[in-house]
Amino acid sequence: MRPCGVFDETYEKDIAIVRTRGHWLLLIGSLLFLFILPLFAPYYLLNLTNNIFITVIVVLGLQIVTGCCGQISFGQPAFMAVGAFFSAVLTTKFGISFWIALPLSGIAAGLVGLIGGAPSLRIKGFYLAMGTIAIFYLTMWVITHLHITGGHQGLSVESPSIGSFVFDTDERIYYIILIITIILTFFARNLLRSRVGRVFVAIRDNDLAAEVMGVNTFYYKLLAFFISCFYAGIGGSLFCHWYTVVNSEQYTLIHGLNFIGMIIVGGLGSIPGVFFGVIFLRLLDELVLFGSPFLTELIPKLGIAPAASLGVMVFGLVLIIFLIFQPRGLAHTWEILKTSYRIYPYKN
Amino acid sequence: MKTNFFCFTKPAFLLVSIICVSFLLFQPATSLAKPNVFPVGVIADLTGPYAPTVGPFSPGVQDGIQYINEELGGIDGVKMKAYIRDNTGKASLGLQQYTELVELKPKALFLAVAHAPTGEAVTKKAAKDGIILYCGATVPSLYPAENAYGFYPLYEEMIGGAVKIARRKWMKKRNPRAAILTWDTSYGRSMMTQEFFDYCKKINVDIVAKELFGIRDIDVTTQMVRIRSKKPDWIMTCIAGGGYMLIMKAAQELNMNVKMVTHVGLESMVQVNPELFEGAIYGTAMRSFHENNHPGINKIKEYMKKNNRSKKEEVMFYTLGWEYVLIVHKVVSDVVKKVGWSNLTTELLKKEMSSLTNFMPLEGIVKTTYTPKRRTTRWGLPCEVFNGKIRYLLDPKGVFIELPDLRPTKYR
Amino acid sequence: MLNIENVEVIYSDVILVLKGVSLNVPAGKIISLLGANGAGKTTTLKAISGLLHTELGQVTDGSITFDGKPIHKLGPEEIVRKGIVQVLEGRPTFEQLTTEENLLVGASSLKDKSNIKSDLDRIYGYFPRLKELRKRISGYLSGGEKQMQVIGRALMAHPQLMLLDEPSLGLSPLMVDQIFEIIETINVNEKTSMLLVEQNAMVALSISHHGFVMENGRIVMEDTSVSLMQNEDIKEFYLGLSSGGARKNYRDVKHYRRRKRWLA
Amino acid sequence: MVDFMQFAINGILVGGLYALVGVSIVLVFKATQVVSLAHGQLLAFGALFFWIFLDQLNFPVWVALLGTISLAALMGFITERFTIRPLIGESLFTAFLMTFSVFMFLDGFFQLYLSGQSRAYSPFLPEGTFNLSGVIISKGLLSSFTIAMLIFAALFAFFKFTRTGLQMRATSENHILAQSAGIGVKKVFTLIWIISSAVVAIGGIACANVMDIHYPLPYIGIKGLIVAMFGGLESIGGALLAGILLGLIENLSSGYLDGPLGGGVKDAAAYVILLLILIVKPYGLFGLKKIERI
Amino acid sequence: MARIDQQSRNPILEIDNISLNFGGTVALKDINMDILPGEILAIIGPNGAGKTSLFNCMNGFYRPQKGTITFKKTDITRQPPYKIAKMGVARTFQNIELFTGLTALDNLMAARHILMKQGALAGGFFFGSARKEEVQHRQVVEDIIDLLDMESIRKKVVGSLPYGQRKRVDMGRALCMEPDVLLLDEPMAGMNVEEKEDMARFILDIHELKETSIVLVEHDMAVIMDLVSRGIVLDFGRKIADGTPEEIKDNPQVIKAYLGDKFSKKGVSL
Repeated sequence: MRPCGVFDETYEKDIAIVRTRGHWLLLIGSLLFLFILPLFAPYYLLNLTNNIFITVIVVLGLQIVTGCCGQISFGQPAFMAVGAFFSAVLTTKFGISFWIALPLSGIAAGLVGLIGGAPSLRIKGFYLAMGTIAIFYLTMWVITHLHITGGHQGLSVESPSIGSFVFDTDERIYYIILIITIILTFFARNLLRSRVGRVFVAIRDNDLAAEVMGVNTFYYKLLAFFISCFYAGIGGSLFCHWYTVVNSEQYTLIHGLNFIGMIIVGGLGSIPGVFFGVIFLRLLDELVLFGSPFLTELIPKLGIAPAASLGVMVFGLVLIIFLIFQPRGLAHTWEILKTSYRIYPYKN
Repeated sequence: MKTNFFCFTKPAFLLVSIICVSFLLFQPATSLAKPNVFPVGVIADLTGPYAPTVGPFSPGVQDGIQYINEELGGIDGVKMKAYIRDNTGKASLGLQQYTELVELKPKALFLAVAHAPTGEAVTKKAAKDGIILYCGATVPSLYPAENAYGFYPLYEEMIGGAVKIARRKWMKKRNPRAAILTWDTSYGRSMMTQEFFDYCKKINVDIVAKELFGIRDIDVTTQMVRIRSKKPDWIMTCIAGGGYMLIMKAAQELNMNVKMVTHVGLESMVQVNPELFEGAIYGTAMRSFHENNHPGINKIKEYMKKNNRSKKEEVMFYTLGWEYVLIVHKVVSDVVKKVGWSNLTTELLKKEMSSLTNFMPLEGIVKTTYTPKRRTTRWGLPCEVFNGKIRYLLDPKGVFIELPDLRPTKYR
Repeated sequence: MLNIENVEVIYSDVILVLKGVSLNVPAGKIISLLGANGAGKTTTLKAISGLLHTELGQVTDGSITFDGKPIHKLGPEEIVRKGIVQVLEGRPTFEQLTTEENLLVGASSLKDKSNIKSDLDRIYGYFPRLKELRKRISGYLSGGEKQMQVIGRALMAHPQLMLLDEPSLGLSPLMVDQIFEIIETINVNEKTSMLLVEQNAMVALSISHHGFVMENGRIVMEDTSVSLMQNEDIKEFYLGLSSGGARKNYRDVKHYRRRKRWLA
Repeated sequence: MVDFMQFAINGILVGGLYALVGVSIVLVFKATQVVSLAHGQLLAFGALFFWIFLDQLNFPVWVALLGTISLAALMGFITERFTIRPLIGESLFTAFLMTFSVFMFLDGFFQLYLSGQSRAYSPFLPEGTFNLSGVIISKGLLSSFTIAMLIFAALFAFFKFTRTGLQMRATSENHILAQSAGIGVKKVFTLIWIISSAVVAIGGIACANVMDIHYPLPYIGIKGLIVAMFGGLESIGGALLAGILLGLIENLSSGYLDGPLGGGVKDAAAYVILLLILIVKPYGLFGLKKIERI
Repeated sequence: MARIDQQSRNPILEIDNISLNFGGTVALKDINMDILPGEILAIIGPNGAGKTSLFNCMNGFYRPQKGTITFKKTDITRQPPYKIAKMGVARTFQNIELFTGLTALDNLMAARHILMKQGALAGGFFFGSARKEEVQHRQVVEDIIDLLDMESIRKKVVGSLPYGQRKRVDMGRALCMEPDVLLLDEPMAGMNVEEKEDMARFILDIHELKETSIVLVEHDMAVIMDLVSRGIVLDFGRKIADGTPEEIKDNPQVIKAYLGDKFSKKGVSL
């Protein structure tokens, strides 16, 4: 549904992402807002934003492979870990600059991801999902049993720097994270409206028909895994340099399950959905986090630790509700809202 | 035409509202005059694999604060208040909670982090934010130290203390043979250091096997079979909760006659199955709950009773909670006494903290010494399970001994 | 006994497959339902047996009554309990089960379990071959044997009405002969009514009493079997020329588009 | 050789428990084509209920067991009715995600109840060991293994000789055909969830008896999934064999590879097996290969 | 006249003696057939005769146990479907296998895949050449949309389209691949007369404009009589007739296959 009164006169215009003056204003406005955010945002909010953006990067990757290409992967945290450890090892053991290590760690994670995608030649759906769980554990096993990664202890990492300027505070590294998130979002959005993206969706919706159309499905599945894991690797690398510590315990299967939850809540196959899903579930986490001390005061019998249990409980409940009542996620709700706003006062 | 107009103004409207919201988020900083409350933070994994050990930390902090507020009149009349967060074993959540606690008004100057990966992640930040960290001692970045102080001796030092005493009690002519069987995690592996091995060698204990098992394993027989072939006298381990049961049950089933040599993690399991752990020797840094007439322990027990704490909370981390707030109380009181509330700085607190010597609160439930170079205490208490009960070794009244210094060599 | 009135069926909320079908099956008779592929014969059967629900289809209009009671809202297992059993197209069997187990599954709807033994013997009476194959895993049976088994399984439920969907499909002529003879015998012996869907029109008409012809979701012809067999149109119909010479040639359809617009 | 036997026997005994968890997943899959992750939680709750009955309320063992089974069956029933049933007609993958959501949801309650503690049963199975010329067999493990085998025997008998069992087998092959034969498929679904929950609850008790009820207990469910897939999702016998094989392989690999690879091989072994199966024989040892038709 | 003309040409696709079994059942047995360039060929036969199996062999889904399939002088018997598609064999499906999550337009654009060159990186940044390529192919796709009267559903997600329109999208998608051989599996099944007329018109237009060889599986004899130049009849996986529609109509074996051979035998007994 186009905004009313907007017509596309050329095909270029028809395939544009940003099409009206209003859109441009909105886009520039929100970018501007994001860029000045550290000037006034409290520490806590900034930390949350950093966290959200890194999660967005990782979940964007997952969206490409799972939401768009239909190959479910629970292994995303492992690929994140590959990126993080690769980057950490490069910077600390080999003295390579962060700026080179960042893309390299993405590529490294992508290559490991190819191993994760290899079973997709013969299996799909649930079987593949189990395969990614196996890949997850094996990757983590290898990481924790290598010497160079510091094993279980992990490594301590330096903050990135340009010359003498060190990105060592949350507001400084925020800009790196923000810019990379924007680039990667832009990339993902474009990918999906171009040839490769259409093929991904084709494979998801009907892999046999896609094959009849001349799509080498295995190649594209691998490509989807590569891109997805590239995103995860970048996210992992950013995460470890923001954190300045990399440790295998930061990447658990639960994270992978959470990521899947995020794309379900956000809406499978939708890029805005990634943002919706990540922000929704993150804020829910925060809510639980803030709420649980009060809850403990209210019902002392719960003990001091309901945050963790409430967290998963609410997460599970939200997923159940979404799967039953809105399987297409928040992105779909958003579309409905947009449409009804645009055709107001008519009803959809 | 009308809707067209809306299309155009909507983004502008949104922009304005975003800016409005952002102003709401903006709050001016406050200065530190004498505050109404003195907040202390706690981030711990109160759920997760280490929870049986770490969990009681939070009631310990709460009860300790209650004691300080009720009986010691707070810190110079200022009541203490605990902000406790469960990071559920996730470092990312821990970091998030850290930022939340940092933004408290007034700021929480002390923060206890019982989750090692979180501790590592916030060490550098805490130095910048002017916060004194009190955290688990496995953190390797603790030694360059920044603002971090350790809870208790290193795990391997506590085990080292136990080995030391066990060696002293060893009667046979030959060297005792010890096998290591521990979790395949950073915590479990913390005893697998060269320093620890060297120390064992130095005191003539032969390490004959080094085995690992997974935190979710339901059977350790394979490892035990290999260990059995080495005929060990002791099994040394660094685990928590059910892991102890798993090991000793397997040893029992394989008809092995071994003693467990470990650290305080065992204490919570002794009451569950005393026979299984008969003869086990472990090192701790705290007085044990088995004592009935120690005034400090009695005080603690009084508060436990008052707050309906259960038997399962009678473990070291509970006492550790007390120690934490008592140290905070002592350090802040001393500094405030010297310079007053308005001149209270992190630097001064840190200086005071680093010169803490043989601090023994509550008639000596614990003995703490910090130096600028070594930020963990080295005082420990060796214990033994004897006739199903816990008793102190060396001196039945309990005397703190100096544990072997097993810090990584590069940080000495 | 079975009355279908003006039934409309829609699949997935969009595809209208039956457009007002009416037919009736009197007690104890064999009725054939003929028609080309996609005419809606199988859909009609599924509408009767309640299996439509499993394929996102639903009866949106009209009524199906059995012995005067409406059944189109019931679940398939309840309809079976009322005495209507469908023999699905393509002879599907439970391939991992043995022949005897397959037959026993057919008795699932029976409350009374005491007669099952004699029921089995009755089936083996009709199909002696099945008795030899009792312990064989049915996945390995031949087409004809499977067809016997499927009919036998349906009989186990003591149906008053059997819906047979293309029993001759893919069978050799000799086998077809046998199967249809048995169907006729069953009809005579058990007084079971039959609704027979067939593409093999002549063989179906040869054993049935009455026939309906379907096209495009509608009944277009109805008569006794004998007169249908003599109808010249039937032959024409089966080669797709039912509407005779008045039809417009597809080649003469108007092309609205300027052809030159599709250049490549 | 004694070492080998020791590894092998312990592997088999533990494998029996894995098989029990695996078979419960197989049961649900066979009938409904849904792969359930929720069984990990049903297992944990089974173990927890038993602990409450046995150690909190001090009921005799058999009462506790009956109580546990009925509560677990109730949980299975509720899970099926309120989460899986509304998804009939949706893709199976949605159902898989649903079981995963249920897993998370229940995990919250499980953790809330445990609040970080672990619980152990007071001994209710025979204790002590047998010594077979150097190979030592734990009576506790042996009796849980025996119970597991008895349950398997009961399952086999149930499916082989009872009418309901036959109907379930029929349903598992072809839903539409089963309906046309007069089987109430929905009823079968519910029933199968109930049975499978009861089985997995017993598996949970057996596992918890060795490893205590604590936080990672539900993740045994993943081992169960591996077993189920190894055996080929549709085969009860396959689950039995696969469970025992998995236990064997885990123990042997850990027994002989821990040294050269630096420990912790056991955990990895299961996943290596899983990956190998997926690549080499995606439908498991006894799974049915499906021909895709267009 | 027309037949002589066609015989003089070399077949574009040759099927040589192929047999296909599933487990024990025979799906195809010793089938021989040729597809000539620019002809419209019908494959007919009762249910289960093996028509769809034959299609599946032609585009690589099934690998016949025996025999070879040659397309443009290359052996494609053991090629994967995507390679065969790239060589120029497109097909539609009996049960419409569309990409339900994409719009009609994107379904068609997706089919241009084999003719487009941009990679993931170019696509992701959408600069110069990739953008130009998108627009170029969009123009071709728009022409096909125009031809098939799909303007109104261009931006609709195909999952929400009614049956008849989905069939069109399916056909459009096959056309977008600019194939040399177009396999249509029951293009008119379940359609009413008007829809059938539309479809017939499309088929004729495609044939005339592009000279594509079209093979269709169809049941409606009227369609076959009017549209095709040649028909092949299958029964039980065997070819029982090959010839012009008129020849087929009068072939006794065909009549037997459709009507059953018991007409005489049983008919007498009644």
